[in-house]
Amino acid sequence: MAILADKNTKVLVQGITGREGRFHTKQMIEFDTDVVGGVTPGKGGEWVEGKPVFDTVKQAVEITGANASVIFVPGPGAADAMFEAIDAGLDLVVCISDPVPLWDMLKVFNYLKRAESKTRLIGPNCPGLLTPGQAKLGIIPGVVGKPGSVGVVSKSGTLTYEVVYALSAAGLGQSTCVGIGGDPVPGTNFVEVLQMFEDDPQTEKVVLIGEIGGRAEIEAAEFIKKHMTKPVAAFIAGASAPPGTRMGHAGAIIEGGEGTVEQKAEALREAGVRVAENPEQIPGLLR
Amino acid sequence: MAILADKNTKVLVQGITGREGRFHTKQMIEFDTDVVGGVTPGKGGEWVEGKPVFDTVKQAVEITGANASVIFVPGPGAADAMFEAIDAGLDLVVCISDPVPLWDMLKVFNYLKRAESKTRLIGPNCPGLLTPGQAKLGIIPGVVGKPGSVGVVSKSGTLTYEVVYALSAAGLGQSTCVGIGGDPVPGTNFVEVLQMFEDDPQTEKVVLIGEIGGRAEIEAAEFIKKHMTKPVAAFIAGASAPPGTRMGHAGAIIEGGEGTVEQKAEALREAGVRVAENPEQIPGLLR
Amino acid sequence: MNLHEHQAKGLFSKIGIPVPIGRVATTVDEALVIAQDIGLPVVIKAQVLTGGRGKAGGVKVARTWDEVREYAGKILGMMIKDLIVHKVLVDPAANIAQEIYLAVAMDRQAGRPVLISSSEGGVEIEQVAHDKPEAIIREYIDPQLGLHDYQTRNVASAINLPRAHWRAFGDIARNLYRCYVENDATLTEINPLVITNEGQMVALDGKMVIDDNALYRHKDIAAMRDLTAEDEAETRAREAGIAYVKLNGQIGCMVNGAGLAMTTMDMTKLYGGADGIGPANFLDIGGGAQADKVAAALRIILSDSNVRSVLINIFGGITRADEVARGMIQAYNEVKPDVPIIIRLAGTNADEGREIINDAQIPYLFGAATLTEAAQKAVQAAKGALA
Amino acid sequence: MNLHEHQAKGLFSKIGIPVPIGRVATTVDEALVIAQDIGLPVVIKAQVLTGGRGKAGGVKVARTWDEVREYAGKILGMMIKDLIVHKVLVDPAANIAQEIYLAVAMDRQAGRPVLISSSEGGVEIEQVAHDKPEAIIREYIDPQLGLHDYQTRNVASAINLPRAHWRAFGDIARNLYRCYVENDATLTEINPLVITNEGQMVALDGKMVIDDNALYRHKDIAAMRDLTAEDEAETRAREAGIAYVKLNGQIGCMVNGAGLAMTTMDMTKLYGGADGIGPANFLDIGGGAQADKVAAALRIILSDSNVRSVLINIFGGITRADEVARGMIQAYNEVKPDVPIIIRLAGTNADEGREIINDAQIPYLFGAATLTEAAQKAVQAAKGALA
Repeated sequence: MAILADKNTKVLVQGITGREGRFHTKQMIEFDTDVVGGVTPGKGGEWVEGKPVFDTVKQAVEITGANASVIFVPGPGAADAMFEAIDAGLDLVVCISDPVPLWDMLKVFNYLKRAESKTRLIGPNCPGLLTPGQAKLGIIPGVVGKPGSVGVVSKSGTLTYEVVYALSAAGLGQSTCVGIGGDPVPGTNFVEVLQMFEDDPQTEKVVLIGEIGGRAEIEAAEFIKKHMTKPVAAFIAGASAPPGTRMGHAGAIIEGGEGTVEQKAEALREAGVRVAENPEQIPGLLR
Repeated sequence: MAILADKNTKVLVQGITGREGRFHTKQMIEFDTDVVGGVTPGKGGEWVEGKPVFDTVKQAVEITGANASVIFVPGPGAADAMFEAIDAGLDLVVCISDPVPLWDMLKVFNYLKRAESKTRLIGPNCPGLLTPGQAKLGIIPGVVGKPGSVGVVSKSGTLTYEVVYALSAAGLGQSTCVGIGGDPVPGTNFVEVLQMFEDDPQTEKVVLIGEIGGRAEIEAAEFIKKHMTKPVAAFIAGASAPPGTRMGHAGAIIEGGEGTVEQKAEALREAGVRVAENPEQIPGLLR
Repeated sequence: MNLHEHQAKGLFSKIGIPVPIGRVATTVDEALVIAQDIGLPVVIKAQVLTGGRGKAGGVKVARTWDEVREYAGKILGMMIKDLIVHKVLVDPAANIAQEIYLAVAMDRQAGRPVLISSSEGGVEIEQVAHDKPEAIIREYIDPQLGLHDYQTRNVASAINLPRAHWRAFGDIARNLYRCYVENDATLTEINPLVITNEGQMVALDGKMVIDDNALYRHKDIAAMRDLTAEDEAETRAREAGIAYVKLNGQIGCMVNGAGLAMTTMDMTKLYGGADGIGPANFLDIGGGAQADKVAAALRIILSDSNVRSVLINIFGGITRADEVARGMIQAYNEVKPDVPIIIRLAGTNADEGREIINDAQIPYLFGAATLTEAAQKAVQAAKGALA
Repeated sequence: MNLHEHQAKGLFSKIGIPVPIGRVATTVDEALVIAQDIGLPVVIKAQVLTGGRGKAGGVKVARTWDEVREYAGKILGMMIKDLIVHKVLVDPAANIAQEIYLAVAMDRQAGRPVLISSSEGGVEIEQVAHDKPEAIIREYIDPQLGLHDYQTRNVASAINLPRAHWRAFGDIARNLYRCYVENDATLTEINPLVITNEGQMVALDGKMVIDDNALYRHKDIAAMRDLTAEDEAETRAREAGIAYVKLNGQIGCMVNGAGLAMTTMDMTKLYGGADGIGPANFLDIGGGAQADKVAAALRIILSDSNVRSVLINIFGGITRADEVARGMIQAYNEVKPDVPIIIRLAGTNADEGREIINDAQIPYLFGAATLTEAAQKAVQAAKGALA
């Protein structure tokens, strides 16, 4: 089953003619994804990796029947690309772009909260998602994954690859791996993905990878306590980070004493989650 | 039954300490309305016509339990007053204020269209509504009405009073008289009020008073044709108005050949509505 | 409020939309100076607040100095639909490769602004709507989010604009929308938006309508009002706080409320139309009816020499009709009009009001019980047939 | 990016928020000139990008010229939490009748800005949140509609502000929100916002944090960055496109990806913390790992004299780990570091990568198979215990 994307997902690549877009289109195709075309304004009519390029998402959807997109356009154009994808009625939009100004993202976020919108947005500033053996929307290296029953949700990029790689090496395959991104206001949060994993018959166990800053992991803990029946293991990065300093991700900053690893780990433990001190412990915690 | 307001409606007056607010508060109280208080920022603690004045709608609602308001604040502050009333969760807001900039109203209008809003807004630039013998929210002279079974909906002020007065004189009382206002983008349109009259057991017949400009009467005709079982009589003002000139109301202007009396009367007749050439014919058309 | 072409293009230019470098002249000599500055050929365009100036000969291309002199002389002072041309815009003549239509307008039903564009520029959009409706592209704008870049690309694609021009088109569309929002416009229109032979996009003609309800917050635009382009009585009425529009009929109308005012006009036409009789004006005197405001309104109505009779129709609601009647008589005595006046009072205490009018025994002042009777009497009076 | 008090107040003032008329001095003489301009008494305030300057003695009221000289002299050059004070703000001392807290911040969960206010101004808001949470009033702002007037009145009412000040408070709140939006801030704070004995409202202190992701569209603000207030290595890293934050430990870290970089830091602390060993820095080298970028990162890490060992942790995903290993060796040979370096390569072709490192037989260059092993080795090396 998996969540969010599978082999039937028809994917557009927004910004397909850029360096990143081209490279990852090839990667996505190699890892089984049904890429049906791409969009770059002004380059309609070209071809990339054998896929047609369109000027607008609207045209691309009309002609290819795409129902999802991955956005690789640079930060300043990312919000416009997200609005274009949402207004074209896509079910799933994965925005890799970074950096996206927070204010731009706020507009997108509040637009999505309106009732009429049916689009699920992942990102921005995220590695995207990987349903091993079926589809990859984004930049998670396809080789790290392996089909199975562990759902992974994470704020991070390479740390996620590590954990997924370790899971695969330990024989624990994944249903879907979702990188929600490290920005303060992501399109989709932990709780929403946890709910999907809880509802997904293929997923048996869940791994959550968080970091300092904000309250997302606390909300996740509250949700897990109340609503999750499947076992969850977690790791929270940033135990050694000093308050008031941004650690790479725009969201990874301890402000006003809020958002420390201690607080988050405590809340998760209280919700019955097995919390790792070291990400290499995670496969062991799932046994 | 009536629609929108009855003797149980608890009414606040926003702008109660102004000249218009004071005067019409007295009038509303005289015509049976349950006015529970008023709001004027900075004048909380005063009393008008024996009713308490508050600084904010929030406070007023908390203390009086009001569920409706009538807005008399001048045009430049009208949008803020509408937002304040909507955000305080009132069921019904009647905005008398005129002139309200179209752009201000657009913001309010689109805010109301969001799913979470439960407020019904009448106006702006409208005479308000009158449920004879029960409640009056606005400036329709209470004496013109008489309880009965005719529902009246209109874009106009004094023209409505005329028609209602004529109905009462002819022995045809009214369920509710609703002045939706003559602005291009009203909070509530003809179709919405027609639907309420169609659903209201007390209302047996309906009078619609329109004018040149826009397509509201055409939409009303389409609605009547498809959905109304109760007989409707109508009058459309502005047969002698030249195109391209605004006739008092911001919405009353024939643009690009659209919005003429002829077009509107034709559409209404086609929907089975009896259309008067002269408003004095209306009581006769309802027999 | 409608802006002149040169005023609209001035606002366009300020916000970054490319417009021709022309200027406005009120005399032939000024037109020549401007033409010398910008070089021949030039277009000389009448600045009047009405459509159809092209057909009326109000737009001419001048290729020689003599032509500049000749055309400027002809157009200045010309009458176009009752309006005298006081100003011409002298613009450089463009080499037009393509003409596009681009506007931001208000969709009332949707409660949203809409970007309208068409590859069929240079003609009236109503004509295109009629002849080739599929050539008109509409893109709705979320008023809280503004015009997205991708929307301008959708439009550019739909009107088959060559891709080389997409970026310029997008910039112009976004700026046109900003111009719309920042100035509280209800219409901003560029027709035609041209692509020149040199590949530049230029707004050759411009039109803007400003929301009267919002003029109070745009003092600069309110100051652009061209009083010479407006009936003098309309100016006086606006200053007196009275809504007045001059029309071409013979029956002056004074009414409280816009809807009732239109209806009163309609009644004069209904009963006089067959004899070529109709309303001389729209006039909404507003709430109440104090003697001084009635007097001011009467003077404005009577300043129109076409007026043969006056119809006063007041619905007494909260103000009682007997009080209105007394105010009427006072105003009447102040202004002392020399045409018959029919007064119809309705609503609260209407009977008493009518009695007061009748008791006053003023010649030329007639009462009426119904609007129908009042309109019929006013028509009779306008025909000189009312005793 | 954090702004200095005087920079924040400069932006406040530009947008119409009343601030004291003081100026910035870098020498005692300048401070005296400013004090003479604005008159005694004055407040002399250290301009450093950290909290707690009051407790550290960085804020003093000077009532005489001697005091101006004395305090300015003391504060300029003072160290506050590792930062040298290079500038002081000299402001007129206000007669304070009441102190209020007012800020616009971001609520991540709601995805909305929030206006925060409290009658308990002048102390840290976290302290108020802890001691008297009911004194903090929050009003959420719809980012598409902005702050409504009525919301500022709700807040003014909730903090029991005397009504005479509501209008001024509303203006300041709206302007503070505009300042937030127009500058892409994630925090704009006035603490305290004071009412003076003369009944004026003035922003006595100001704080702003700007969204780094949006700095590209605020060149004026980006240019305000105070390089003297920042570690030199951080400046160089930013110029090289590397995310680097200097910390106080002994193990230099070089990692690809922010989350993995934090994790790597955490591991050094996990295994070294008991011995007082921890990370010397956060460093995210970004995607790929070309030799020149690795070399630049190595130089930045080694510029910190506290560094006793370096831990390089690279997850080879799409870039293969064997390629990364070759880049590492090249960079190593360029920089020739004099402390032990532990390299841990994971992911695609990690085994081949490790072999390449081992085969290179470079003294002080050690491979590790797991992050745990790498961290333990780095801690050993920092203690001088790795052979």
